[in-house]
Amino acid sequence: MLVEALVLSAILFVIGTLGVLVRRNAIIMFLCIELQLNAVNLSFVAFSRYLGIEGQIYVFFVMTVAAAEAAVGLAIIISIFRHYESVNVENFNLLKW
Amino acid sequence: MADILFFIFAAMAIGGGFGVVLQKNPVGSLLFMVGTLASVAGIYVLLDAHFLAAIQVMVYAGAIMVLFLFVIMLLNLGHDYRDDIKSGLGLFAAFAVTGAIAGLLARQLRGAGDNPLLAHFPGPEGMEQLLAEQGAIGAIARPLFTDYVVAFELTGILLLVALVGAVAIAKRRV
Amino acid sequence: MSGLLQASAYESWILHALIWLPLLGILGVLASSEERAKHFAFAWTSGLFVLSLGLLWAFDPAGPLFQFTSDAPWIELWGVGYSLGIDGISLFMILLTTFIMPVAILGAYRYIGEKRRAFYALMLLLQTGIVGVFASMDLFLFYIFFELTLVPMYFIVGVWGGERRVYAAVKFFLYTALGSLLMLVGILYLYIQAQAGGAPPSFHYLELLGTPLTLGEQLWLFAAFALAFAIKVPLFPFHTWLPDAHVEAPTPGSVVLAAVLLKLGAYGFIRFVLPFFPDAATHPTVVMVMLVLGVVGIIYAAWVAAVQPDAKKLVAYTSVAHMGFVVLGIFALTLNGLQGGLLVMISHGISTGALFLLLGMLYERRHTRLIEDFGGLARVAPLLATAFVITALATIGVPGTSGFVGEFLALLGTWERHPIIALVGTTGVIFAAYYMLPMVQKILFNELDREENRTMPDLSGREIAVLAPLVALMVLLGVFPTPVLDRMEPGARAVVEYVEETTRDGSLLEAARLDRVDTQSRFVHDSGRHELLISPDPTWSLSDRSGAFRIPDDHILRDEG
Amino acid sequence: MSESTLSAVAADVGQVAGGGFDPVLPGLILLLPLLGFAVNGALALASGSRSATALREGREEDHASSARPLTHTLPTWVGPGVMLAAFLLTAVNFVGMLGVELAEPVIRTYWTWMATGALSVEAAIQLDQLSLIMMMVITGVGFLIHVFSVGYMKEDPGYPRYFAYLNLFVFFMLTLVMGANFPMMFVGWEGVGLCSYLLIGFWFRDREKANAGKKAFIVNRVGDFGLLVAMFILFAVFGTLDYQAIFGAAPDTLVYGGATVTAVTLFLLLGAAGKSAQVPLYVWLPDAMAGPTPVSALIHAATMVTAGVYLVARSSVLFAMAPVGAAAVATVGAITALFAATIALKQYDIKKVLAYSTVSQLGFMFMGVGVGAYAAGVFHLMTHAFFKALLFLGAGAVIHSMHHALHATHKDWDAQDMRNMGGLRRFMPATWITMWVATLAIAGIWPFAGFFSKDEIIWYVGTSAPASVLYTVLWGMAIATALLTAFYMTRMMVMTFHGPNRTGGAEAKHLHEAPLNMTIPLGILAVLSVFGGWINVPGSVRDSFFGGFGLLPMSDWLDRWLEPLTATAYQIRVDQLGAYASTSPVGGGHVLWGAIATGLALAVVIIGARVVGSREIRPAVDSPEPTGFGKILHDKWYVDELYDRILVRPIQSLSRACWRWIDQVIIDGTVNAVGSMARGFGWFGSLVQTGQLNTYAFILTLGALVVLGVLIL
Repeated sequence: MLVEALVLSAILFVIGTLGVLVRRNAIIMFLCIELQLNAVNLSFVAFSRYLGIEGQIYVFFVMTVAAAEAAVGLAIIISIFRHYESVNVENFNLLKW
Repeated sequence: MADILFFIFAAMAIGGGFGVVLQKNPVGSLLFMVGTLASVAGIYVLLDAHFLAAIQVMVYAGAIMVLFLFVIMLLNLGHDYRDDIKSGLGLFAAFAVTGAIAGLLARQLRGAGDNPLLAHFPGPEGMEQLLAEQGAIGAIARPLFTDYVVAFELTGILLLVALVGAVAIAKRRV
Repeated sequence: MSGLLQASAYESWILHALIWLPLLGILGVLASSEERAKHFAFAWTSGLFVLSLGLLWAFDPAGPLFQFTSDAPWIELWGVGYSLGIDGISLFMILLTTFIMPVAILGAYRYIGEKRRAFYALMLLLQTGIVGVFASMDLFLFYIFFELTLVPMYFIVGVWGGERRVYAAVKFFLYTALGSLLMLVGILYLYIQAQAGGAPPSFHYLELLGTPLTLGEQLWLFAAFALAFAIKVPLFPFHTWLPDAHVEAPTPGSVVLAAVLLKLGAYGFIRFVLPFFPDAATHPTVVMVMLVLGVVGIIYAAWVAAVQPDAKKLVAYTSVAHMGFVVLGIFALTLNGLQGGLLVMISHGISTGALFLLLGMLYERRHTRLIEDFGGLARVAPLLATAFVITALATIGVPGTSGFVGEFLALLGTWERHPIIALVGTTGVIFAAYYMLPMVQKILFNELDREENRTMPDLSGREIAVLAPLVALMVLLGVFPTPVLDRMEPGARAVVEYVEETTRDGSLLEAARLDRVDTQSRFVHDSGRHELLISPDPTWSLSDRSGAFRIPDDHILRDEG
Repeated sequence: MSESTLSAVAADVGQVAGGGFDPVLPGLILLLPLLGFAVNGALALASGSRSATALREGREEDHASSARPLTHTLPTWVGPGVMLAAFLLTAVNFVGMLGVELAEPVIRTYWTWMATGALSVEAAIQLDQLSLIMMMVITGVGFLIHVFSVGYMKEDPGYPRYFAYLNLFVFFMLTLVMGANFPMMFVGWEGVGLCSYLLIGFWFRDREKANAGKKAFIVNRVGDFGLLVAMFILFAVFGTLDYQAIFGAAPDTLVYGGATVTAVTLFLLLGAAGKSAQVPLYVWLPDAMAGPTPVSALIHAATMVTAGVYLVARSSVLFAMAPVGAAAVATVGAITALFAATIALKQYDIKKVLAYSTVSQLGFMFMGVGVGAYAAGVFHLMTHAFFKALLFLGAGAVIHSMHHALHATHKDWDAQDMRNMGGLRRFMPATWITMWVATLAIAGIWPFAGFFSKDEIIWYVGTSAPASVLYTVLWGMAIATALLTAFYMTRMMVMTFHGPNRTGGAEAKHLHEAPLNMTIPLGILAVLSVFGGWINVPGSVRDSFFGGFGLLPMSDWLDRWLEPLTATAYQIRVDQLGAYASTSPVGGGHVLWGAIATGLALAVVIIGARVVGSREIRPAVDSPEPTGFGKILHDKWYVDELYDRILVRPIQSLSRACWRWIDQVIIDGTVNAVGSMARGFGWFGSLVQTGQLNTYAFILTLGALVVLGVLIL
C-alpha cells in the first residue's frame, strides 16, 4: 500500500500547488496550503508504517504548526480585510519594503 | 478489503481536492476540504495510524476548518467570486509550473513499486506488533514524552505565541 | 599595592572582568530609571577604571611580552579559543578606554536628553567591544570584538546624533564594515595557510604568527588588512566618513570615537599587519605609499581643517592629521617612531577627547557649532577658556604637553629612515598652529559681540570634574611620559625587531617555505605551537604560549647605539 | 677676544672640571617664576570668574573703585617678588661662579623626560657661563620690568592674568637658557612663544591685537620647524641631543663644511630667525607691539627675541664647522639690520620705531655671532637688553601719560603717535633724561654701553677672515645701519620730547611724570646703559683714550668669561680660516675706527636733532600722507602685503580648494558613488519584489521545482 499512498500524496500535493497558484482568494490559497501539508503528512504516515513511529510524531508536530499557522494567518487576513475590504491578494502589495 | 477502501478514500480525497480548487464559493471549497481531510483520515486508519486519524478529524476537520468557516462568515465572503480563479497568462503559468512538478513527481514514482529497495523494506509487522503491545495512543505517546519532550514543550509555547499573536494582530486598532 | 593585587589574584581575572563587567552593567542601567541611568553608568565605568588602574602595577615591563594571558577553548573544531593577553601597547589602550568612558559619560549628563537608558547601555556595550579588541589574543575573537564596536557606535550616531545622523551613521557603518570584511577574508586565508603544514587549526595570534607566506601572498593580505585598518585610522584618502560621523555624533560618541575607536586601526597595524606580513610591510614601495599617505594626511587635513566653519568638523579633521603622525611613526619601523606613534595615540585620545567635550559644552549652551557664532567667550567663561586653550595647545603639540612628546618621537623616528618624509611631516607643526589658533581666537577672543553669548554660564562643577583630569593628564604626560614609554617599550621593540629579523636578508621566510622541515624547526615548538623568533640567537626566542614573545631583560636594557 | 688670554684659557679647558662651583638651588630659580605663575594664575581665574559673573548680570565691573580686591593686590607682591627672589638666587650663583675656572658646565638632572631606545632626554638644567649671563639678564631686567608693570598695568582688569603670563614667560625663558639639551631648550623656546602669543593678544577684545598674537605664534612656528629638523639631524648623527655630548663629539664626528653640519646650521638659523625676528621671518615683531608696552620691553626687546642669538652662541661649535651656515647667519643679520633700520626712519608710532630698531639691533647680534664673535654677540645682547628695555619702558611711561591725558578729555587721538606728542620733556623730565641715555647708548656714542658692544661687532665683521668681499660689504652695511640708528633714534627723541607740545592745551594739563615705581626701574636701567658696556672693553681700546688709557676696569672680561664655551669654536675658526685681521678692510686699527664711528654717530645725532627739530610737525590728523620713497618706507616696503599675496592667501585658497573639491567632490564623491552604485543594484533587484503574494507564491513554487528537478534529474 506504500506506493499507492505516495502516489496519492503526490496527487494531492499537485492539486494543492495548483490551487495556491490559480486562486486569488487568500482564504482559499490558505486552504490549498493546508492541502499540501496534508499530502506531505500522508507520505509521513505511509513511511511510518514500515520504518517506525517517528513519522507519526512528525505528523503530530506538523499538525500543531499548521494550527498555529492557521490562527496567525487568519488573523492577518482579518486585519488586512479590515483595511482593504478585500481578501483578493492582487489588491494589495504590502510585502515589500 | 483494505485496498478497496483505500481506493474509495483516495478517490474521495482527490475529488475533494479538485473541489477545493475549482469551487468558486469559499464555503463550498471549505466543505470539499473537510471531505478531503476526512478521506485522508480514513487512509490513516488503513495505514495503522489510528491516533492521527482521530485528531485529523477532530482537530483538522473539526477545529481548524471551523475556524476558517468562522472567518469566512465573519468577513461575509460566502458568495461566488467570478474573478477568484485566474485566467490567461496567470492560469497558463500556474498550469505550466504545476504540470512540471507533477511530471517530476510522476517520473520519480513511476516504477516505484519495482524499486529494489522495497525488497529490503521491513513489513508492517513491526508496527502492528507495537500497536498491539502499547495501543494506538501509547505507541505515539511514549516517544513523544521521552525523546521528543523538548520539541513537544516548544510546540506548546509556539501555540501560545500564535494565540497571543493572532489576538494582537486581529484586534481592532484603537 | 602589589601585595593587594597578588592576594586577589588580580592577574587571573582582571581582563575578563574588564571585558564582561560592562555587559553586566547594562543590566543595571536597564534596571534603573531614566533619570538615574547616567549615575549608574558613570559609577559603573568609574569603578571599572579604578579596577583597571591595577594593571599599571601588575604589568611588569621586564616580564614576558604578553601578560595576564588566559586560554580557554571555545569552538574547538575550528581551533577558536577565548584567549586573552596584553602587552604594554594594549595595556595603555585599555587604560585609555577605561579612562575615557566615565569621562565621556559624565560629560554627556546634559547632552543626552532622551532614551537615556538605551544610550548608556550602548556605551557599556561599546566598552566591552573596545576592551575586547585590545585584550584578544585570538584572531577570531578579535574580529568579533572589532565588529562589535560598530554596532553600538552606529546606534549612538544614528539615534542621538544631529540632523544628518542617519546618513553619517550608515556611512560610518558601511565604510568600516566594508574594510573589515576584507580583513575577515585575510584572516581566513591566513588561518588556512597556517594549517598547510599539518598544524592543528588555530586562530591564536601566536600560532598564526610566522605563517610562511610568499611575498605575493603577503602583499595581498597586507592590502586586505591594511584597508580595514586604514579606514578605521583613518588614513587619507579613506577619511571622509570621519568628519561626518564626528559632526553628527553626540558629544560622548565623538569623544569615544576620537579617543579610542580610531586607535583600533593603528593598533591593528602594529599588532597584526607588521608582524604577520613583515616582507610586505618592509617592501619599499609599500612603506613609501603608507608614509606618503600619512604625510599627505597630516598636511592636507590640517589645511582642510583650517577652513572649516564648523568647530566640530575642524576638530575631526585634526584627528586625521594626528593619525597621520601615528602612521608615520608606525611605518618608519623604528623604535622611536613606533613609541612616538603610540604616544600620539594616547595623547590624541586625551586632548581631542577634551576638545570634543568642550565643544559639546559650548553646544549645550548655545546649540550651535559654528565658529562664527561665538567670540569673546574668554571674558564670560574664563574657566572654559583656560581649559580650551590648554587643550588646544596640547593638540598642536606645544612642548610640556603630551602632544609634543609623541609627535617629536614619531618624527624623530621617521627621520632615522626617511628624512624627506619627516621633513615634510614636520611642517605639520606649522599648519597645526594655522588651523588651531584661528579657531581659538574666533571662539574665545575678539569682541564679545553676540548678545546670546553674554549670558553664557561658565563651567559647572561637574564640567570641571570632567575636564580637570584630562587637562592634568595632558600636562603630566608632557612632562613625565616615562612610565608610559617604559611599559610600552618591550612591546614596541618586539614588533620592530621581529620585523627586522624576519626580513633581514629576505631569506628567512622564503627558505622556510622551500624547506618544510626547516619551517617546523624554526617556527614550531615541541608542543606543536608556533613561536616568535625574535632573533637567531637561541637565548632570545623561547617559552611556552603564554610567555612567548618574551625578551630577556638584558636585551631590553641593551642600548641600540 | 684677545689672542693671549684665549690660548691661555684654551689650555685650561678640560683640566678644571666643574672645579669648586656648587650651584645654590638652581632648580628653585626655575621653580620660583612657575610658583608665581600658579598663584597669579589662580588669582586670575578667580578675578576672571568674578568679572564674568558681573558681565552676565549686565554690569561692567568698576575697576577704578578704591577698594581693589585681593586678586588685584596680591599679584603686585607675588609677581615681582618671585622675580626678585629668582634674581637674588641667580646673583648668588653668579658670584659663586665668578671665582671659579669652570671648564665643564654643571648639570643637574631631575628626571628622565623622554627615553626610548637609544634616545634619552633628561629633564636637566645646565649652569655655565653663558646660561648664567642670560639668567642674570632675564631675572634682573625681568624684575625691573615687573616692577614697572605694577604701575603700568595697575588699572587693567586683567592685572593678575598679566602677571601670571609674565611669570610664566620668565619660567620658560629660564628653561630656554638653562636646559641642558636641545629638547629642553625647545620647551622654553616654544613656551616663550606661547607666552608671547598670550601677551601680545593680552587685550584680546581687539581683533587686531588678537591677530597680532596669532601671527607671532604661527611665524614663530615656522622657525620652530627649523629647530625641530635640526634636532632630528643631530640625533641621527650623534644619537643624543645633549649639548655636552654633541658639542664634544662634533669636531671629530662632523666634516668641516660638510653637508650635514651645513644643513644643521641652516635649520638652526631658520629657528633662530623665527624667534629673533630676522629676515624673512621678522614680520611678526612689529605687530607684536600690540601687547602691553612692558611686555614689549621684556619679551620683544630684552629676552625672548635674543633667544636666536643665544642659540647660535650655544651651538658655536657647529657654526664654526659650517662656514656657509655662519656666513648665512651674518648675512641674514646684516640684511635685517639695514632693512629694519630703513623702515624705522619713517615710522610715527613710537613703539613701531622701537620695534624696527629692535629687529635691526638683533641683526647686529646675528652679524656678531655669524662672524664667530660669539662673546661680542652676547655682549651686545646684554647691553641691548639694558638700553632697549629702558627705551621701551620709557615709551611705556610716555604712552601711559599720553593715554591718561587723552582719556581725560576724551580725545580719540592715537596715544602712541609721535606726531601727537612733542615737548614732553617739560612734563616728564626723568623719562626724558633716561631715554636720552638709552638713545646715546644705542646710537653708539662713547662711553655708553652700546658703543662698546656695537663697535666690537662692527670691528669683527670688518676684520673677519678671510677678508672676502662678502664681509667687506657686510661691514659697510653695519656702519650704515649704525648711522641710520643714530638718526632715527634722534628723530624719535626729538619728536617725542622736544619742540612745542602738540597734544593740545586741555590735554597737556593732564600730562604728568610716571610714578616712582615706574621711574626707578628707568633709572636703574639708565645706569646699566651707561656702565654696562665697561665689562668687555677690548684691550687695545682700553689702553687708548676710550678706556681712559687703561682706567676702565674689566677689560675683555666677558670674552674671558665665555671662553670655556667659545674656545673650541674659535680654535676651529682660526685653524680653518685664519685669525681675524688687525686692520679694517680699508685700513686703520680698532681705536681709529672706534673714534670714527662714535664721531660719525655723534655728528648724526646732532645734525639729526637740528634737522628734525627745524621741521614743522603737525598732529597726526593734520599730517599729510607720506609720499614717494618715504611712503614705501612708511609702509614697510610692503613686505606684509607681499607675504599676504604669495603665502597667506594662496594657502588659504588651496585649503578651501582642498576641502571643496578634493575632499567633498573627489574623495567623498567617490565614496558616495560607491554607495549609490550599491543602491542602484539594490533598486534593480527590488523590481522583482512586487509586493504581490501571487508573484511570491509563484516564485516560491518555481524554486521548489528547481530544487526538485535538481534532486530528481
